[in-house]
Amino acid sequence: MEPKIGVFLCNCGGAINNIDFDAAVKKVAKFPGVTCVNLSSDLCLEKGREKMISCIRGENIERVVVAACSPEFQEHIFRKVLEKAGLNDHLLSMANIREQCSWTHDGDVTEKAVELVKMAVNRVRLLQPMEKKELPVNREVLVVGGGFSASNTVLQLSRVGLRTTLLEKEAVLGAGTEELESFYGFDTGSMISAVEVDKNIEVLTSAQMTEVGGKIGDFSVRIRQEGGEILRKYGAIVLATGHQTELALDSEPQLRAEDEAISGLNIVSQEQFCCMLGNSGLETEPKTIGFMFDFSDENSRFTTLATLNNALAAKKKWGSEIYVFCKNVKVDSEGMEKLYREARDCGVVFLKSEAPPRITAENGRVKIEAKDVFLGEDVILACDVLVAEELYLPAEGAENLSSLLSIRRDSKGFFQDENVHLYPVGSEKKGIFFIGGCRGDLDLGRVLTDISSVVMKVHELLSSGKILVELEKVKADPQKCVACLTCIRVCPHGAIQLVRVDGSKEVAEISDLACDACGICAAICPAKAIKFQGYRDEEILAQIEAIQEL
Amino acid sequence: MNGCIVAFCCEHSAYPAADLAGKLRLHYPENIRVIRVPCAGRVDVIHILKALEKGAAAVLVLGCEDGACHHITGNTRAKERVKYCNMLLKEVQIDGRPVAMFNLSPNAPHKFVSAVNEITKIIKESGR
Amino acid sequence: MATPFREILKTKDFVVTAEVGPVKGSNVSKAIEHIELLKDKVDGLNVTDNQSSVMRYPSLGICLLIKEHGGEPVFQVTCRDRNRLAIQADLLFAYSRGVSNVLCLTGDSIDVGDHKEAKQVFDLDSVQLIHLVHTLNSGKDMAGNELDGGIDFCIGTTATPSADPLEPQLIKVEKKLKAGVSFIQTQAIYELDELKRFTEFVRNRDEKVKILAGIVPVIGAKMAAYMNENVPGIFIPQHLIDELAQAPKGTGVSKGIEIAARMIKQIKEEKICDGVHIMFIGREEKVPEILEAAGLL
Amino acid sequence: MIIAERKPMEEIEQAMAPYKKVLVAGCGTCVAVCWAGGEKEVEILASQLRLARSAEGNEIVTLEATVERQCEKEMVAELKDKVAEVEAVLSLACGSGVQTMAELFEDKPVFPAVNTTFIGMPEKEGLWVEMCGACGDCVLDRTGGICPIVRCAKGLLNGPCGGTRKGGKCEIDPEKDCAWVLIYRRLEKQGRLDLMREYYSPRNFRAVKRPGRVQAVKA
Repeated sequence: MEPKIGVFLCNCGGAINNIDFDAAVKKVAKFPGVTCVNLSSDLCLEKGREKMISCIRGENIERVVVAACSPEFQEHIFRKVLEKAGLNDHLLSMANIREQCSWTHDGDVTEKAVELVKMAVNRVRLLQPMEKKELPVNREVLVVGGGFSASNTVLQLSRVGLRTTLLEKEAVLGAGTEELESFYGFDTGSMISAVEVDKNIEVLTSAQMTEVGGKIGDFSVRIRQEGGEILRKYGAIVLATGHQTELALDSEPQLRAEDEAISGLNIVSQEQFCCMLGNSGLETEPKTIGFMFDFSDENSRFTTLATLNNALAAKKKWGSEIYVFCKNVKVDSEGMEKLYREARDCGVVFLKSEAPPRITAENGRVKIEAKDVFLGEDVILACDVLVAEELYLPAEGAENLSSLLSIRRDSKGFFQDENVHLYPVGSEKKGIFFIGGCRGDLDLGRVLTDISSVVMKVHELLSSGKILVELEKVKADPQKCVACLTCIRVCPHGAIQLVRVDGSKEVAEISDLACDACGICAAICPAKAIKFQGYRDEEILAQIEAIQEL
Repeated sequence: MNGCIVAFCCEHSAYPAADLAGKLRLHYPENIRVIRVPCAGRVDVIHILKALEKGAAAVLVLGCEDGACHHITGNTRAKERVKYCNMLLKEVQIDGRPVAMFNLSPNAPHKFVSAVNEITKIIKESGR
Repeated sequence: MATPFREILKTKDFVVTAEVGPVKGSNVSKAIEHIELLKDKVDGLNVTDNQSSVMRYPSLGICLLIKEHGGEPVFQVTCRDRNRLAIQADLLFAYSRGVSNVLCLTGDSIDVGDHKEAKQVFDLDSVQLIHLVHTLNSGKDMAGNELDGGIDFCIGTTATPSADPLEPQLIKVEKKLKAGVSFIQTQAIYELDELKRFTEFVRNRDEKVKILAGIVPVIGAKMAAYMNENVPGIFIPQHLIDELAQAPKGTGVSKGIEIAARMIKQIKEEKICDGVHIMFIGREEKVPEILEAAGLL
Repeated sequence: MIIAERKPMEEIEQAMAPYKKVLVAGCGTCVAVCWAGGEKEVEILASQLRLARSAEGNEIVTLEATVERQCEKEMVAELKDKVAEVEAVLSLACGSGVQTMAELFEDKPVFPAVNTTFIGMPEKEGLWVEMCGACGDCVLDRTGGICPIVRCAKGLLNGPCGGTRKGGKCEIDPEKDCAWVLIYRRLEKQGRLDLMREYYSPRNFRAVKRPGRVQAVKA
């Protein structure tokens, strides 16, 4: 039996002036199934909505079409109206007669408006009610990694009352944070001890994930620790596995020193130089020090910061002569300009050159030659220590982690495909997040803000212990599914799994929690088994049917 | 529906771009009918073929820019399907050019207008 | 009448064989020319069997012509075109007309030839073919029936010393040696150290078998690139291609001959293997020049 | 599973030329899984056919149906009324489905719309490769689970042939791996290279007396 359809037209308080609404109302009234057509000028206001609710109740209308402004603008408001009127809020279809009809064409557009309404009516006639339900989710969070970002995340998560597990591959926490300690005065020691003592945080060291299954709110993770394997359940997973650095010397051919004696010389990384600064028992304090950056890696913000800090520290401690070779100094983040001026004031010499300097050995000291841009000739400098440029690479475990979680990586191998919708911390799988070095983001300031955004996101998802979803919005019909696995391979959000139904038959099952309602699976299913409520084939083809003549 | 263009517009990019075109009162030919889809990846080959059967002069699939798809692979899938449709039409000696895909972002109403104008030019050229 | 190939293998320390390619048609005059030219200059004349799966005058026909003209033919049999009945029948016929040397090959696949839609047989493969000839030599056919009038073929086969990866090929060579062969004519050789490794491999498994290095002169760099790409089992190294590229225009053929002769001389002097098998299909008339340049005439 | 590929459109159009009303029948099992003849492909083919014919001004009416398996008489029988209404049937099933349909409805011409290619598996989404030639005399135990009969271009039992390309690729197609190189690598990894060193006598090509019949024990 045809459902009763109510059409509500709105002339947006006169803003839609090139539609003859009277003629439109007459035409719309003739569409099959339409029992009442109302014209109003303020549907989005309180008054207009009250009238709508009373009309829906009065005429006991079963489907609603609203022909007004763009659904992007008002759809959620009209859904609430339906709910108030006691109607399932999915049974609404909108016709955009304002932005996409009246405002973009001059002259009378009544006919187009009527046809847009007819399209909406055809679609609403087929819509089915959708049940909403709150599904329980596991409130525990797994944080992978043991460095600065990971520890801070677990601390802040525990502060908002979420239990977390910190998984660290090495035997001890806080590896690789010495550099931060000396530069930013972070007391990493106390941070690590705070983590260990916090009752909300369970620390698992020299432990690794071997298998990850399930979906947001119900991840099942198999963890291997000293021979034993345990299976744990988590609501969300945060990856903070950091990065690794490699001296740009060995990998960059043009930076390679001409003769082989270079290996014996004093060429160090920023971190090693930091330790040299820290240890007081150094036999000979280096008299002249060379720094290098911005040759092999364009966004060298992190290395610039490290160089400026190290140079200043070395100047104060040993008063040695310091020369910095660089293409240019990028001071675009907080406090860098001040540091740069301070370094120049106390005598650090900055030499700008286009091509990377040639490095050779000269009786036990490092000889650097570079063509200075301003002087226009070669500058040759022999120094005791050279702090070479470093390349930032993903941590070694990144490869197997990405296959474990079947998550894509960007062209350089860092997590989080270069997709703007995933910034700043999301991944294409709901419930899996990344922060810090593993995302190729090395700027400490940004890492701190990311940590708080991850905490906020996880809190929003899991703290209430349940997530409201529309049940079976996208469903694979077990009778029709031939388990060809195409949808499982195609789903960008990994929301589909193969499940056993009544004992023997295996079919695809789409998880309401993990599904992001894109419909790619519904389009590609060869057996047409997947139905996407609101955008089923019938509902799309019905809109095409409605397009008569022009 | 002779001479009409059916445009499948992705909720994340093309539909808001069309709305913005309206808000800025940018004008484009009237014979276009927009069908809102959650992602360009939802548009299936059968939808495009049925639209052509109904007499549509052209079918536009409008999705996010490459690499900026809200659902990661939606726009690339849509591009593959449009190419597949062109091949299916070429197989039966029908000009496939009126079935086309354009990429745009939500803040690019001019791209929406230029897509509609370009497809109108293609319709004239292919004489449908 | 030429001395039987089997005897030559026993007595001569450097055996030389060449190859005659039948034409696509029934005019055998050219073949006869080549036979007359080469029959006294080489110890054995191979006749290809639909080489590169291109339909031509049958190998057996040319072998009989060689016999008539007093040469020593080597009958090449591939498994692509005939099933086990036809092969056994051909072998009986060949032996009864005095052809007593057979080269057992798997044969190129139909796809590289000029009848690309034909059904390929491959009822047997080269190793099974060797076993088949031994069975016939013992007086029985493949189904175990007694033969009325047996045969006694001198059996040879091929190998690809420059294959990459090499180990699977060596396993196949081992199978062929276990089946029992008197001589091996290898695919085209361009790196002599590959040949050395191959000969050493064969010698520790079977001292008696004679190894003849396959020599295919390359006439020009473009030809070399073409052969690398399209001719199965050919791997011409880059340094040879560069050498050919430097040869001035028009001297490609003589450059090819010069390189071939140089290799043959080196093989002979360093006694790397027991002889050479010169394959210059389409330019058989140039073979004497190579022999001369290599000091074999 | 059985892999098939849709026939070129010219062939299908030619076959359907004399008819005004046809049934386009799909199969819901193997050909659906390999995107050749499932319900989705039935819709697309029917629509393509209607578009082609209306462009020529010679309209065609198409009925569409997809049964679970077209190689089962009982399932194909469900299409009885639809077949009665049409002049011909265009079947997207594999060869055995088309013949079941033809056997059941002998009064109506039945045309195949796909070419059945081989028994295979998906290498990745959308790409299927041949794995088994249904030769009736399986040798997989001797080759580390890689079938030389169909995956070696010449079906050799004592491979490889002399023509393998650099890197262990097949003589006829540089994209395809030489089956015997794959077998060598796997047996070597398992330490069972003696299997490859063993001599295998000529195969029994009549293991299945074509056309084959398998009679199950009447339990």
